[in-house]
Amino acid sequence: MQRIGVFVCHCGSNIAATVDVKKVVEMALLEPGVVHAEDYQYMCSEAGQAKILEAVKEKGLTGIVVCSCSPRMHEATFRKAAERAGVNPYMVEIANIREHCSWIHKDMEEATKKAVILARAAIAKVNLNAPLQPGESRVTKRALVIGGGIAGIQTAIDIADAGYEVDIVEKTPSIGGRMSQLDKTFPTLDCSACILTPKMVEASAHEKINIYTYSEVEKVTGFVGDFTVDIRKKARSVDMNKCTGCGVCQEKCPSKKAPSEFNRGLNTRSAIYTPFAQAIPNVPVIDRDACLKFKTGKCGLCEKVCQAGAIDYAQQDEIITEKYGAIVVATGFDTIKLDKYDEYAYSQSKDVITSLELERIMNAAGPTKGHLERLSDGKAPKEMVFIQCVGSRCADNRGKSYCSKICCMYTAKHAMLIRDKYPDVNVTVFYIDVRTPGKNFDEFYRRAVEEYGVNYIKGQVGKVAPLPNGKLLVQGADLIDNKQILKEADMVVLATAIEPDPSVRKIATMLTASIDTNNFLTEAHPKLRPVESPTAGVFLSGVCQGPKDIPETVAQAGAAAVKAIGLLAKDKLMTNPCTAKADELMCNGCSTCANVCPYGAITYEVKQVNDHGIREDRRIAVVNNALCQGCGACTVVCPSGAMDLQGFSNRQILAEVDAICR
Amino acid sequence: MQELVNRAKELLADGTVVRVLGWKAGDLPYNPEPAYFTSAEELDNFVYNGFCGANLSKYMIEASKLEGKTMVCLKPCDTYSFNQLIKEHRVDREKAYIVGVGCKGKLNIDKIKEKGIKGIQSISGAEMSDACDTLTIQTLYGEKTCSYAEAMLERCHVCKGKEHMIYDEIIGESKDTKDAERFAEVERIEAMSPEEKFAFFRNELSKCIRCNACRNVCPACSCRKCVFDSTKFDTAQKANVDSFEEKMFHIIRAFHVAGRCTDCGECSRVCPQGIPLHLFNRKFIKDINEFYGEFQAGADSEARGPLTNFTFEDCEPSIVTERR
Amino acid sequence: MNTAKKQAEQIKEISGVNPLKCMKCGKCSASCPSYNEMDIKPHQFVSYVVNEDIESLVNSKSLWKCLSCFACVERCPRDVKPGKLIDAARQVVVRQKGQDYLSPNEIPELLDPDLPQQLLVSAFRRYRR
Amino acid sequence: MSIEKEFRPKIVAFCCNWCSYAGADLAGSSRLAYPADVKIIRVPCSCRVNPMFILRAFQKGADGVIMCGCHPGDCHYSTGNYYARRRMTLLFSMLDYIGVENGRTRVEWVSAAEGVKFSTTMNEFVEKIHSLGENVRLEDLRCKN
Repeated sequence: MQRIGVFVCHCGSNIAATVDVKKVVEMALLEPGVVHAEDYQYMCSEAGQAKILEAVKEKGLTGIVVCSCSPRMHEATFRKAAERAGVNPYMVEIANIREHCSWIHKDMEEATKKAVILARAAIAKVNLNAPLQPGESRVTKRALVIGGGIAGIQTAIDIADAGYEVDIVEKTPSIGGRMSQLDKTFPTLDCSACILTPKMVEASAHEKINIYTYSEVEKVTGFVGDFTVDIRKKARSVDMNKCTGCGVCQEKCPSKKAPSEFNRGLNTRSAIYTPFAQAIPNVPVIDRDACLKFKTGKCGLCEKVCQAGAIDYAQQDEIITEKYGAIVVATGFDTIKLDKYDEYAYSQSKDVITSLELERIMNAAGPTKGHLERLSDGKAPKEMVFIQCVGSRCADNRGKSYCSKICCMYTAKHAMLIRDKYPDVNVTVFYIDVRTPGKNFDEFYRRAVEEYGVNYIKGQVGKVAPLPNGKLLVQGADLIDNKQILKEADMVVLATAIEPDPSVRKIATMLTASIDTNNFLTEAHPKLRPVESPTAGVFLSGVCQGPKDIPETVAQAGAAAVKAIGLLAKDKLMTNPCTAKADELMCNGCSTCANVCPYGAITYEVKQVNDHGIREDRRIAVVNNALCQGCGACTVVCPSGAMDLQGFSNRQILAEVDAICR
Repeated sequence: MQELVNRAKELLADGTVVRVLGWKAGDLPYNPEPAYFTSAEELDNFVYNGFCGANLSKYMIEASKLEGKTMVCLKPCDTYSFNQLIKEHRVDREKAYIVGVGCKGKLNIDKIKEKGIKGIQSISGAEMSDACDTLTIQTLYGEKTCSYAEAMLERCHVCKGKEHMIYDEIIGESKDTKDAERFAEVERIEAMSPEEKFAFFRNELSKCIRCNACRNVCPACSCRKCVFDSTKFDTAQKANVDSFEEKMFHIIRAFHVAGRCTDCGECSRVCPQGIPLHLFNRKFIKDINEFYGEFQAGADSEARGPLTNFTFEDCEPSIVTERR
Repeated sequence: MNTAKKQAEQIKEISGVNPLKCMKCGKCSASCPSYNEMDIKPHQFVSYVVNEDIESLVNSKSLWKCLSCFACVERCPRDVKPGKLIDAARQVVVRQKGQDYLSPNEIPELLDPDLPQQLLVSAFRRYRR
Repeated sequence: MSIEKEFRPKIVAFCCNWCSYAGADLAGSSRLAYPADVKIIRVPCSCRVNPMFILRAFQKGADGVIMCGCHPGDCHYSTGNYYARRRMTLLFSMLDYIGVENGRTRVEWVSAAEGVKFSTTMNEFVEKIHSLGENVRLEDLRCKN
């Protein structure tokens, strides 16, 4: 029989205001095995934990039940306290009487009743708990960063600077990401390329960083400290070692009709291309869908002009398998498709553009060489209208429910840059709210209004209609003046909502990292563990976790790096002892459990067993504790119940069921 | 049958096998029982006729542990069970010499008795060499006749086919006996109202005496220790004390063999209370076929069972409500 | 419950709209073809319902200036749909008058949700004397 | 004088640790109320839920059992909920077949971010159980006190 101590937390008034904690203590004392019960203001505090130590000492407790907040919050705290008191940490169970009780129920009597039942279930479980010892597993001292944008680059540099090997996997031909497409950055207006390229160079030159561009993660197996990853290096058709980056092939390439991804399709590129001039690596790839050689078999011009002999049409995709201790996801974002927003005429007029397209237009290396002009006729615009929140903050199924966060600031930036460079252009911004939290952010926005004379109108635009004269009729409302506004504009810029890059879904599935309804990766805790995924060993960097601007992205990238370094610095990891275990005498050796194990943790051995005097050789399931993650899939398919999960055994769960239904 | 006995003697003589697993005559004309034979003399008691319904594949679990090979007689439907046991590493293919025996449908003595035929002394017309059309029964009250088909086990009316799924050689002729729809009875129950269903099963299951015959005969229920005898689930008990336990036992029994049950029908055959236990197994089979595609357990010894498999597009559990 | 509150609840129920979802973006007013004819603008409708000032709403010109073109319903990013609120307000007015050819009591408050509200309003208009 | 006792259903919810339990926590921290009749049992994964647990709950007098797991494709253990989905489909179908009202069992996929869904699901489920009334068909009468 266990000697169980029950500790009921008030959590200030969080629990005590709706749950009669004294009553819970009183009722707990009636349960079998309970030799001690008390309540305290804050069990998680130093003084609260001391209560546990004291009670263990005085009453010789073998099991501990803490009635408090979610085990996801403080289970680890109380396990450590138990350990300090000399009780096996796995002899602790938490009854969640805050999130699952006091916070959702208003009636004191009802909530107290429920808290008593939850405590009872935890006590029933602890009665059947057994001490467990964690095992150890090794840590591969190498990190993988998925995505080579500013987030991925910064994370990789920070991890590499700490002395660990880092691989970056980037699906496009160059690292740089979205930031390389930007012209200037807020709120300082410095040139994006000028601050990004040195980082790109630093990453590529770093002896600890290895970059796989034009590559994708294909398969991930293993677990924290010991991931095995297959990386598909897509055929570049150019030998990375031979190419000198002279660019002659791109000049001579006769197929120049492919839309430029880098310029958001606003102009075209050659079939053999580097996305932009400062690309790293400065080695082109052949777009096999656009290349005449691949499409028709004729041409081969690039091979002829390449003095280095780097062109290799026969190149195949290559799969590289590598082991990693930590994985950082930095897959970034894209803008949403606007096909559901017909009212803004994006598909009808070339002069309705997204903000990211405007970045390319404003950029000296862009499709218009940095001249602000209408894409329809090349004329300089006189009236420009910016529309905010296109697809953001939508409760309908057309857009995204969240605020994209960066649009208010970049629109102020665009407006300011245009007014600065082209003072005769009128700029009108239709906004719902202007959101500028951040250092020097509101000052920046106010400068756009006060110094640059940008016309901000509170009110969303209802419709943009192309006019026969080539202009765009913008129909909006000014909610302050209570007027409807009809404005003829030359160009309309849509602050299009951003969404996680679509590739993230596949990656999240491979990593078994959870994802929310908007495809943003979920963090382990929204406040306290914002850069960790709930999946151990997987960290989040940049917009894949939620909308962010550059400074935030860089800060989070560094934080993710620190978390990864913290993991890589360990020589061994303690493994979860809540693993499956087969009862040798009951195991049929039928292999059913091995069929459903996602980790290949179950193997079979022929063992001699002594089954109540009958000695015979039997085929028996053996669980590898380093591989087993404790999901329990095997336990349910096992017909005899030989396979059981330590910490969540059949009898423990049944005891909880019984306690709840009692 | 003589061919079978002769072959068994040969195999014993040339040392291919050290024992034969078949049937020997019982104390009544209609209750032959499974038996091992290790010599030519013993084989004189060997029988194989219409009453040899017992599925011998489960005996091979123990036989696999013995020295030397065992010749085992398997009817077509028994071979499914044998394949399933190979898949689960419960029998050793190398330890078995499988003689696929022909089958003209197996008989249910209760059906004969239901016709008011009593005081049975001998029955003819059920040997493998017979046409198996009509049974001639000598009773204390004179000679009676009975149609063979009418006396067949339920499972033979919905026979999976007379092809052996695994064998070393085949002896004897088979005859197609399928003349009914396998799922007709399940469908009839599905169409009932919840109250009728409940009443139907309560009535059937209330007969259960928890003798465990269904479990012990089932070639899929081959656990060394059954969950119902184990302390791991707090379920160890012998008799049903409450109607709940009958349901619990039979649902879990059927669930544990779901996707592994070959529908051999042994459970219903041996139930002393005549409970149509196959209706549970067949419901699972029907659902599996409908939800996850046709699956016949034991058709081979490799394929993954439906409950240890999945597709991304599987139906949601709410389908149970939706299709009503 | 006072009359104003009751009416506000009634409007919410008939329209199936939760006015608290409004983020005051004004896209409704920006889309409205009758905007200049209206004394209470479409985006203001929402706050009149929230503030339970149904009196002013039903006495406004706007109530009968709305064309039920549903541009605001289509484009509202928050599913607030001022057009439906206006329609609901009209129904409330019509029911209050109590002297219609078609007695409002014969009509349940919640009709077939697929039935366009404007159909109902036109029915009231047509059969009213 | 006898007062009709108000029916307070006993409802057991099995929640996987990674998604649904976290979703329930979020419902809690967002103060999204649902009836106190629901009691949650934490399991590592929906695939840990043995049909035996569900029958046992009914045996001991539960009026409804709901299992929540990560959305298919998002299982922390990558495949657990797919197996659980098949298992529960078959079990629920069997319970329906023997005449147990099929509203008493339910599976819902609730992610860690879906506190609202958790709460609405539980509210719906409790309401459904109220409409079905007490579980008399699967209860073990000896467990009645």
